[in-house]
Parts: sequence; C-alpha cells; structure tokens
Amino acid sequence: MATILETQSLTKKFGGFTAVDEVSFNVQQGEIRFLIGPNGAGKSTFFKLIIGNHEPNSGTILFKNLNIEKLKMYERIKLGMGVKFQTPSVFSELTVLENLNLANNLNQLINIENVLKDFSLVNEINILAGDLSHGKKQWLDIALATLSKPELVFLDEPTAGLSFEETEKTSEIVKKLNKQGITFVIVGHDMDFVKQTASKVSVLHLGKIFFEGSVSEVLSNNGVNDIYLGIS
Amino acid sequence: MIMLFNIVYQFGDALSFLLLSAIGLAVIFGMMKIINLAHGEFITVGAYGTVVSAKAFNLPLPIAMAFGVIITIIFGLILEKLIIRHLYGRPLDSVVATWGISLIVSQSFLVIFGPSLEGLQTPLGNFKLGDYSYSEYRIFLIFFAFILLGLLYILFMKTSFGTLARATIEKPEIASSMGVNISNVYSVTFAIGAGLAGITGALYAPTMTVVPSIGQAFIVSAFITVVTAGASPFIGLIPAASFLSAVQTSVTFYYKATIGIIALLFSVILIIRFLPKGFSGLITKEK
Amino acid sequence: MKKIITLIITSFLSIILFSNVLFAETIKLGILEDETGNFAIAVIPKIHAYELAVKEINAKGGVLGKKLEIVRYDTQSDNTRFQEFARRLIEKDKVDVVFGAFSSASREAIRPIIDKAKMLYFYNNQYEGGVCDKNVFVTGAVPEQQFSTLVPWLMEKYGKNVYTIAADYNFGQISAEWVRQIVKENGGTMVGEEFIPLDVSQFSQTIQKIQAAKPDVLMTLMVGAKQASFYEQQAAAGLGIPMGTSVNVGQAYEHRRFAPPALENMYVTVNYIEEVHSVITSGEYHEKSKDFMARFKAEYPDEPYVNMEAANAYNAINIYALAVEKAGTTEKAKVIEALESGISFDGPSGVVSIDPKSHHGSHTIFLVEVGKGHKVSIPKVFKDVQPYWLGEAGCNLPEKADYSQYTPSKPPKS
Amino acid sequence: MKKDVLLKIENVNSGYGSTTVINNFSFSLNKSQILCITGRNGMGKTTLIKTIIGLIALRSGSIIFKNEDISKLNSSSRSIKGIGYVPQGREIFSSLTVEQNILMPVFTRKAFKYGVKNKLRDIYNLFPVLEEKKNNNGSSLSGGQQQQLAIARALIFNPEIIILDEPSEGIQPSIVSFIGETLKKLSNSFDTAFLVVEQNIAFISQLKSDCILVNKGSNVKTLTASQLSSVEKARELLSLESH
Amino acid sequence: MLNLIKKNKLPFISFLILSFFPIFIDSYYLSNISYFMCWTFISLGLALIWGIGGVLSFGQTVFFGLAGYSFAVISINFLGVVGVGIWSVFLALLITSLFGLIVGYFLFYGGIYDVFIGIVTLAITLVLETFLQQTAGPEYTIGTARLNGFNGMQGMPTIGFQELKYGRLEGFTQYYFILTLAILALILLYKFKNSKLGLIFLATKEDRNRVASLGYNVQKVQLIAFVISSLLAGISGILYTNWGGYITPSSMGLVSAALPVVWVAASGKKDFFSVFIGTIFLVWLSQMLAINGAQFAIIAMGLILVISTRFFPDGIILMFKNKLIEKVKWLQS
Repeated sequence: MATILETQSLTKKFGGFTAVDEVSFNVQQGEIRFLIGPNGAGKSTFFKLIIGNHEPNSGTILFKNLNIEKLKMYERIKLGMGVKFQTPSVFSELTVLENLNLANNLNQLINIENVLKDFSLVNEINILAGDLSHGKKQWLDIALATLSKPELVFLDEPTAGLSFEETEKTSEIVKKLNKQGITFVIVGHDMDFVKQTASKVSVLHLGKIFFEGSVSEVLSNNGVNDIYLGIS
Repeated sequence: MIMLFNIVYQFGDALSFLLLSAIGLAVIFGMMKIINLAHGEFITVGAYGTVVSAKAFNLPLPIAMAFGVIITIIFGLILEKLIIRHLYGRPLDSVVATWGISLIVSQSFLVIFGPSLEGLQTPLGNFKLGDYSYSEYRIFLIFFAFILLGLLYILFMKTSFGTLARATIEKPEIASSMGVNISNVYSVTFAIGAGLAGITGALYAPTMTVVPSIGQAFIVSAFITVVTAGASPFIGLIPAASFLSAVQTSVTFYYKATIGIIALLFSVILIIRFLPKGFSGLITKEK
Repeated sequence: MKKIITLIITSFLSIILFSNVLFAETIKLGILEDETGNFAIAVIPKIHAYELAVKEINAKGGVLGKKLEIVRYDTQSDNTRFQEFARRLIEKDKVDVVFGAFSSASREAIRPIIDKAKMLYFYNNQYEGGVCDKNVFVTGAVPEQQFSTLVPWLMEKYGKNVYTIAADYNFGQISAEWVRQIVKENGGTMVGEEFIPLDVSQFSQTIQKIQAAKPDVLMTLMVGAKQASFYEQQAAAGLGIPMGTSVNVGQAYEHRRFAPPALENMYVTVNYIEEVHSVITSGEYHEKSKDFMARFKAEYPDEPYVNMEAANAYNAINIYALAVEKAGTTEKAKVIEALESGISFDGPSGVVSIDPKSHHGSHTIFLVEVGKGHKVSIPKVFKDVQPYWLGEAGCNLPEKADYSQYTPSKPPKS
Repeated sequence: MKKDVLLKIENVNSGYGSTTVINNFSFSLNKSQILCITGRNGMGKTTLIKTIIGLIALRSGSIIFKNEDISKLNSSSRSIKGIGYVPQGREIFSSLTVEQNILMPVFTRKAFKYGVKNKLRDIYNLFPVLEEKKNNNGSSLSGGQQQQLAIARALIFNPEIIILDEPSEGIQPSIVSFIGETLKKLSNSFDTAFLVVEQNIAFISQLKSDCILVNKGSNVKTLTASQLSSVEKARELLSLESH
Repeated sequence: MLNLIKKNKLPFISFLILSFFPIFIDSYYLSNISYFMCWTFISLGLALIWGIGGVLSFGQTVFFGLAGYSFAVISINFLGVVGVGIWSVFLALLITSLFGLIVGYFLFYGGIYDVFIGIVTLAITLVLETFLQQTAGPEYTIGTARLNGFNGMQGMPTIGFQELKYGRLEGFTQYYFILTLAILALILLYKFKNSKLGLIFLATKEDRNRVASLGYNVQKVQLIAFVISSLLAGISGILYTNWGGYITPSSMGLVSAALPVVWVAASGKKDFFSVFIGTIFLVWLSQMLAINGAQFAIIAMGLILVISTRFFPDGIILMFKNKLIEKVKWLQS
C-alpha cells in the first residue's frame, strides 16, 4: 500500500509552548487511523497543521508525495482532502441540500439521494441545517467532508455528543466510505468508537507520538493506560 | 529643555483627548459590542448638563460637572431600558438605532437650547516657560485621563462587579444560570459607559464651543482609538492612544494639521492590518 | 403594539403628503437656508431678516401690486439638501428668485442648477469672493472689503509681523491669500501660516506654533463651531496676541456666547452688527441701525443676536424689490438688466450699491474691537468700500456672461 | 415517594417557537441522589435541562424545588435558590481567570461571602490542577481541565443540586472516570444531588445511579442502578430498538 | 422570463408601476424620483456584501466619491471630445473598481474581518475627504479640471449623446436609464445570489474557515463580491454627480458614510428588492420631513429609525413585503 500522508519533524510553537514537537507520522492508503491522547496533547493542533489552518514552525508535510506545507487550506483540500472540525460546523442558515451543494467543490455529478440515505438525512433535505439535532449535524458535517470523494478525510471528534447507537451508526458510515476508497484520520476520545472502527491507532502525548499500534496493542499498553485511559 | 516640555505637553494633550474621547466607548463598544454611533451625543449630554446646570443654578464648576455626569448616567440608563437592551447580540442592528438616537439627541438640543450655549471659562490658570505659555487645565486633563483609565481598569479587571460584567457580556445565558441578574449587570455597565462619556463632555465643555454637535468632535477619534486598542480595551487604550497621538502630533509639527489627520487615519489602517488584535493583543499575547 | 406604531407612522406620513396648499398669484421668493445643522446659529437671524423685509414690503403694498411670498426649505446644513430643494423651488414651486446658502460649498452646490435653469439667485453672505456669474448677485462682504481695511490698521497699531491660522478649505485658503497679499503691500512680514482642517477642535499644538513665531498680529480665519473652540483655548493658555478676523463676532456672535476673556483683543471688520447703534451713539449709522433693530426686535423679540448676514439678507430682498420695480416685471433677464443698471438700497448700515460688473455690493465697513470683558467698541468706520477686485481683474458681466468662481491666483483674465 | 424529595418535575411541556420538544415529562430527585438522563440526540435532553434551570420557558406543568414551585422564576433566581449548572461544552468564561471563573457565582450572592475561602480550599483540594492555574485565563485550559473548572464553578455556592449536561463529551477517558468518582464522593460527603445528562454508557454505569431513558421528549422508562451495573447490560437495556 | 415574473410578482408589479410613472407626474417629480433612485445602487452594493456576505463596510462612500470625482475630472478634461460624457463614465467605473480591487485585496488577503473592515473603509473614505477638502488651491488641478476643495467640482457635461434630442441623461431619459439600470442590477444581483459563487459567499458569513475547508478560495470570492459592490457604489456616485452637476468632498464624510448603512439595515439587508424600495422610501421620507417637519424633521427621522430597529429587526420594508405577500394570496408564487 502506498503512503498517502507523511509528516517529517513537524513542529508548532505558541509563544514558548511547543504544541507539536517534531512529529513524524505517516498514513497508508486505505487506513482508518485514529489519533488519541490526553486533552491538550496537541491532537487538534497537529490536525490543523496538516489541513492548513496553522502554519508549522518547521518540518514538512507530504500528501501523495507532494509538499503541501506551503499551500493554503483550500488548495490542500482541492488536492483531495476532506475535513470535519471539532464542533459541528454546518451552515445553519442554509438548508441541508444547500449545504451539500456547497460541499460539491469540484462540481461533480453526485447522487445526492444516495448521500442523504447513507447519512439518514432523507427527510431533512429542505430543513435549515441549524434546526437539525446534534447527531444529524454531526452526520451532515461528515457528509460535507466526504461528499466530493476525497482520498483522505480528517474527522475531529465525529462522535462527540452522540449516543452509543448513533456512534455505532457513524462507525458503519465511516467503514462503508473507507471501502469506497477514502482513507480516514480521526481524532477522538470515544474509545467505543475507536474499538469499532480503527485499523490503527496513534497516541499523542505532550506534542509527540507516544505509541502507535493496533487497537488491542494500545489498550494493553501500560503507558497509554497511565496517561490516558486510566483503567487500573 | 523648554522644547522637550513642549513636546511632552503637546503629545500629552493629544493623548488625553484621544483617551477621553474613547473612554466611554471602550465600555459600550469595546466591551459590550454595541456600535454606538450616538457616543458623541452622550458626550453632548454631559457637556450640556454641565453648562446648563452651572448657568441655571450658578453652581461651581466641579459640582456642575458632577451634575452633567449624573444626567448622562440617567440618560444612559433610560436608553438602555428602552432600546439598547433589545440590541445585545445584534451588534450590526445597533448601528441604525444608535444613529437614530444621535439624530434625536442633537436635534432635540437644538430645539430646546437653541443653536449654542453661552460658554464657560476654562478653570485654573496658565503659566509661562520662556516664550511659551501653557494652560494648567490641559495638564490636569492629562493626569485625569490616566487616573480615570486606571480606575476603570481596576473596576473591570479586579473587582467582583467587573468579573460579573465581563462574564455576563461573554456568555449571558450561562451567567444568568449561575445566578447573575444579567439585566441589572447590563444596565449598570451601559450606564458606566454613558457616564464616562458624560465625564468627557463635562471636562471638555469649558474648553470648547458648546453647540448641539459638540459630540461630533469626538466620535472618529473615539472609534479609531477603541478599535486599535483591541479586544481588552482597558489594557490597549493607553498604548493605542499614545501611538496615534505620537503620529499625529509629530506629523502635524513637521507638516500641517491636515497631513497629521491623514497620517493618523493611515496609521489606523496599518495597525489593523498588521496588529489584527490591536495593541492589547500585543501585550496579552493571546494565542 | 406593532399595529399601533404602524398606524401612527402611516397617518403621520399621509399628513405630510397632503399638506401642500395652493396660493394666489404672488411674487415667489425661494429661500434655502440652514435652519438646522452646523450653521443654524448664524443662519436663523438671517431667515428672520428675510421675513421682516418681506413683511415690510407687503405692508407697503408689495411690488408691482403683487404681494411677495416666501417659499422656504430647511437645508439642514447639508449640500445634497441644497440641490434637492433648489430643484424643487425652480421646477415645482416655480419661484421668481432664489435667496440663500450660508457656506460656499452649498452655494456651489446649487449654482449649476441655478445656471442651468437661468434662475436669478442672491447669495447674501460674507465669503471668500470671486463668484462671477451672470445669474448670481452677492450682498455679503468679500475679502477685499474686509481685509484691505482691517489688516493695514492692525499692522499700524501692533506691528508688522503677521501670523495666519485659517480653516483648510476654500474660504480659509483664499482669505489667507488676501491677507498675505495685503501684508506684503503694506510692508509687513508673514511670520507663519497654518491651515487647519474643519474637524479639528483641539489647538494646543497650534498655540505653541504661534508662540514660537512671535507675531505682532494673529489673523484667525476659523470657521464653524469646532474651530471656534480655538478662542477659549488660546485664552486659557494665555496667548495674549491681538487677533483679527473676518468671520467671528459678525456671524456667530462669539463675543456674546463665550465667557471672557476668550475673545478679548479681537478685531473684526463687518458690514453690520447689532451693536452699531449702541456703540456709535449718534449720526447716520446710529439712527439707521437703531431703527432697523427696533423693527427687528418688535417682530422677533427672542432673537439672540442680529448679525451681519441678517442685514445682508434684509438688503437682498429690498434690492430685489427695487430691481423688479425698476424693470416693471419679474422676468429674470429684465430684472438682471435692472440690477446691472446700478441699484442702491439704503439699509441698516447705509447705502449698498450693486456693482454692475461683478454683481457684488458695496458696503460700509465697521472695524469692531472686542475689549476687556468682551466690551465692543468701533474704533473706525470705512465708508462706501467697493468690491473692486473682480471688476478690475476682468469680470464684466453686462458685457460678457460668465459662470465661474475666480481667485486672486486664478483671475478671469489669465 | 420518599420524604426528602429535592426536585420534582411534573407534567412538564416546553419547546422552541411552535415546536414542542418536551412532552408531559415527570420525575423526581431526592437529596444527595445521582440521577442520569439518557437517550438519543434530538430527543430533548438538553431542552429538559434548560427548562429546569429556566433558560427555556415552561409551557405547562410544574417544577418543584425544595417544596417550592420555581417554574415562574427566571434562571438567575433559580440558581440563587440552590441549583448549580454545568453546561454542555463547559462554557468557561474565557476572559476571566480560573479563580474568577470559580468565584463568579459567589459575587452575586451576598450571603455566601463568608466561608468562601474554605470552600475554595475544598475545591482546590478536589481539583489541584485548578489551583496550579488559578491566575491563567479560562481559555488556556485543556478540555479536561475546563470540565473540572465548570464543576468547581457550580460547587462554590453549595447548591443542593448540580445539573450536568454531557460532562464526558470530548474528555479523555481517565479524566471522565476521575469526574465520575468525584461526583460520587460529593454526593456522599456533601449531600449534593446530581442530575446528569449523559450518553456515555461507561460513565453512566460508573455512577451507579438510576437512569431515565428519554425518547421524543417523554420519559420512556427508568432503570435502576443495579440494572445498569455492567456496561454490556446497560447498553442492551438503554437501546431504543426500532419503535 | 415568464417564470422569472411569476416568481417575483411583487417586484415585477412595482417596476411596472415605476415605468408608467412619467405619464402621471410632472418633470419635477420625475427628476426627484430619478434622484432617489441614484442612491439605490450604493445600497444594493452594500446589501450584497453585508446582507449576504456579512461584510459591513462603513466606507462605501469612498467608491461613490471616487467615481464621481473621476467622472468629473475626466469629462472636464475632454470637454468637446466626441462621446466624452459616455466613455468617461466607463473610465471612472474602471478606476473605481480597480480601487475596489486594491482595497478589497488589502482587506481580505490582509486578514481583516468583522468590525475592522468597517473601520478601515471608514478611515479610507475620511482620508479622501480630508485630502479633497483642502484642494482649493490652483496646484490641485488635473489637466484642466480644478478639484476646487471643499466647495466641490462642477462644470462636467451631462452624460449621453449631446446631439440627440433625448440623448442626454436628464428628464425622461435619465429616469428610464436609471430605472433600467436598477432592474438590471437587481436581476444580476439575484443571479449572483443564486449562483454557486453566491452560495459560497453566503456561507462565508457563517464560517469562513469551514468554507475554505471545503476547498474554496474564500478571499477570492469575498474580493469578487467587494469589487461588485464598489462598482455599484461608483454607479451611484456618477449618477448623483450627473444629476446635480456637482460633486463635493462632503459626500465622503462621516454622515454620508453612515447613510447607506442606515438605509440598508432599516430596509432589510437580506433582500435586494426591499433594499431598493427602502432606499427610495427613506431618501424620500427624509426629504419630505425636511420640507414639512421644520425643526422636528430630524427628530422624526431618528424616531422612525429607532422604532423600526426596535420592533422590526429584519428591516421595515422587508417586513411589509413579507406581510403583503402573506396577505395577498395572488402575489405568492
């Protein structure tokens, strides 16, 4: 399998504080990679560095073997990325359909009905996105990130505030999209979701990669337990 | 030596004008996010309150000034209850309403008091250094501006009222659910802003022509100072006003007043471009 | 609640809509003056003076047997209002003549409209001078009348070093140019000149600049309420230099409104102020002014001050009436012809004659001194001062129609 | 019904605009009890909480707190009566320091000025990380620290009940379980009652409390602590399979 | 076309009425309504960037003034040259949109947002005003055109074909020209709003970052809209200059700058048609009040503004429009 994303010694400092510290990280095509770690470990910063919301102090980012660290966010997205931010950020004054149309950034022919079905939004098509329930907002947000079939999609806490049933459903959606060829990098705390979905997990701690491995390896690692899971 | 004192005096004079122009707006716009186009009219109310009470009741100036400030506070409270409280969280709509208020106030003053009031004499005297003479009241204004700003900083950053006010303005619903009577906090905060504008009016009334449009002399200075001060106006006001008045006085000194004003406006544009968080952002170094 | 408010607004609007009333045949005088806004203070006496003149003329039976009727709009010190209402006067109200405007900018705003419609227009204000326009007549004083009297007198009394501070726009710049020229002609030196934007209200820096130059005489050509704050501030700083001006005192009566000593030691040349009758205790000017004041105060007892523009407005209406009487018609071309034949009116401050070449009026110029405690005295009166410059420079309206404004540095002949 | 009922919700209806979200909802909560409310998204859990604390107007029904109907009071008065609130997403005041955040509710309560120092001491003992950062701005804390701060802010004025909306959301597992233990400790030693809206099954079963399942704005069923003792069992019982 | 009318019955009827107006009214009202309509373009431009894109510019008058002055300077310089009244309009608009491009680039690519945009554009318009006020002297002459400082410029030719009988923009010609231009502007603005670009711009109001994260160059979209709005403000400036034969620095002052913001907000900034009608209504209203209200005109205007924001937060005209469409079934599409 080919490497789709690679960072080399990526570093980001805020004032005197190093949020991301020389992180070298790579993702293979077809993975569902999870990025977990304590609050404040630098997960969100790392994620924002890759999609272009922050500028790194040093280091390189390779996407499909292209250097992208100098590109603006929209340019990176156009190369074949998709993003969902931490808090659901759908356009609340637009309808669900308008939201989806907006996400079609390459003006492709997309079967919107299938998308609506996949995300259980069929009945809400003409509802303002702001009036959706929290769970449906999360799904619409994931739909926006994945609509134009990008090769690599980042999801930041896609199951925050979801019930366990909704979490399971989200996992199914992600796995289905993964089968269709989308590689995922997912940031989150929801260990149920991780267990259901992940193909590989990276643990970030104090701005560095602390541990990397399969779900079971991570769960059985004492270090990860100490800093993060807290299962004694 | 005299030259140096001259520079300090001119700079301090311009600085205190910017600070006092901005001080009420720093609360109402800087904190409460009401784009108050009637800020100048609040100053007018303070000035008229001072002059009218001084003449009508033959009050000594400091008492008349206090009277002017109290009238502005009452005016602010009434306005808050009737109109402004419906505009919180709708900052852009506040533009129209406060514009309307400013029309009403300045025109009402014209109708009630006529086109001009008889002026007051500037208090205190003057002193000479070499060829130059200086108004003592102007020096008093410089000190007063700094003291007022210091008190305001303490009020909003260090006292329990200030904590409540900042909390309420940031997240009114949450503050309310923590037991804060937000409607009172809003009223009091707005009244403080109005009162500060009233102080500006009262202080400058004896030095200027008291006409219904007197407040217009302050409005542009007020907005540019508050905006360049940044998100924490009480921290940013002094550096912002210092920078702007330094630009203005030095350019005016070497060229002319018109170029001074143009330079002032240009530096505002550049500050916003290169210091998007204003001067307070530079100091607090927020992420 | 909303319904009630909607109702109130709607009924309010309909009242406004249908309140225009038709009048019988009269001579219609359109008046555009700033009843509200920045200039209201100097303009309100002017409006009353128009009304007084019209009332007096109508009481005597009107002109050519017709009554005079005023159609007046409040231009709110706003140039766009001047344009809107000039059109309204001309196209809707179909007035016979237009009077008005305070600031030069508002006069310039309506001049294109006036000229396009070939309307007759009286501008009744002291100003920077130079308007050479076939359709325009000026009854206010101009710089050559005010400065050629004031500046030499001041230089003789106090010294040859003159410093000018002036509003940084047309009026201030052109007036300063006149001062510069007259100072030079009289062997003086300009030790400094500063132009200040209209929006400035704080003058500490200006005051120090003046002190650094050590002038004998300070010419203050300051305009508007904000700039008038200079006087209080210079007094507070103890500047103490004799001042001369062409605008203050005579328009917005600062000597009455400001607490002394703000205007002490100030000299102004005006073609009228209400003190003329009380300061000059006998003679022609005393009598005429006293009579005028008595009639004015009988009509408008609350008028705070009768300024020079009030006299100019009063003169303008009377001059127009005389011209119509002479022409025997209100037809504009004929009235202009009559005016160009040399009409004179004996007004509150003596005879005002229209100079045919430039359409400007001659004036009696009073040199006013504001002394201790703002006590007014008139040390000198200049009789029959002519608006000589435009005519000498090449403006000759009876011979050659023109529609421009000229300045000393850009005269008509060049 | 036990005698020491603290909060009693009876036939409550509420919603936004023309839509009714909460339908004839009833339950009661005793002193020092922990009660969970769970259910799928969009079923009205947050609306219910906001109705109880007074941020959304009640349409009908009653809210009885300490034997007094508080449904006519505004949210600040309800808070003064002794209801603490930990909102979803923490809602820390970012422009205040950590200590100002904690003390903020005290400033509006004249009666609580005394003894506040001791209370603050207790809170710092409970959440040492907050003392470490007490002069930092609220916005500089991490998610887990903010959650502790939000609880501290509710604890400071000794409320009889604290209502928490999704306290585990976006928090790392170790801190979630620390918070769970803290809530249990507080309900035991300070007699504080807790009403917790939560979807994290592990957290619910950790609390060992009764749990109300909400569907379409109504109280569907109440499960006891023993029924929820294991995560797997809880999951089964709380699922709302195909209605 | 028919579909367009069906969907927009109320605007269609309004324009039908407006186009038959000249039959019923005299030349004064004709020119007065033309004057009201001059101001609608600057409002529409502001409604575009503010109502749709959430960008509040407080200094649209800088484009108004710049266009007016450019038109005056160019046309005076080439007086007598064939067609000067027409191509100087295009040149002036070109200058204005270039300036809009520069200002917009500075704003959006410089990362300036929210209220700061308002202050920056206000500062720019005040700089231009302050500069022009003091250009009375002969040194401020461009070619043969004197800027003439505070007193303003005049003497520019009337736009149009000077030789033709109804070829110049005055009277009927002016009225129909402005009306047609307004209809055209409205149609194009609605087209823009309903286009993908419009959708993107609308979305930037809520969350710029999210729009960028969907792969769009947010700055570019905002810049395009800003240039369109500066162009519209420029059209107002030229039409106004042509109407009165006069342009002055005070059209860029604080008061002038605030007026379009007030018109747009009070009318209903989210709906172009309401903004069009609202601008005409408010300019007319303030004129009527000035004519009949004497001293109380300005107070009444202030009261109307305060009450309308207090009770009709979405704009009074938009509220009336929605009420009307709601009540009159036939108007619904």
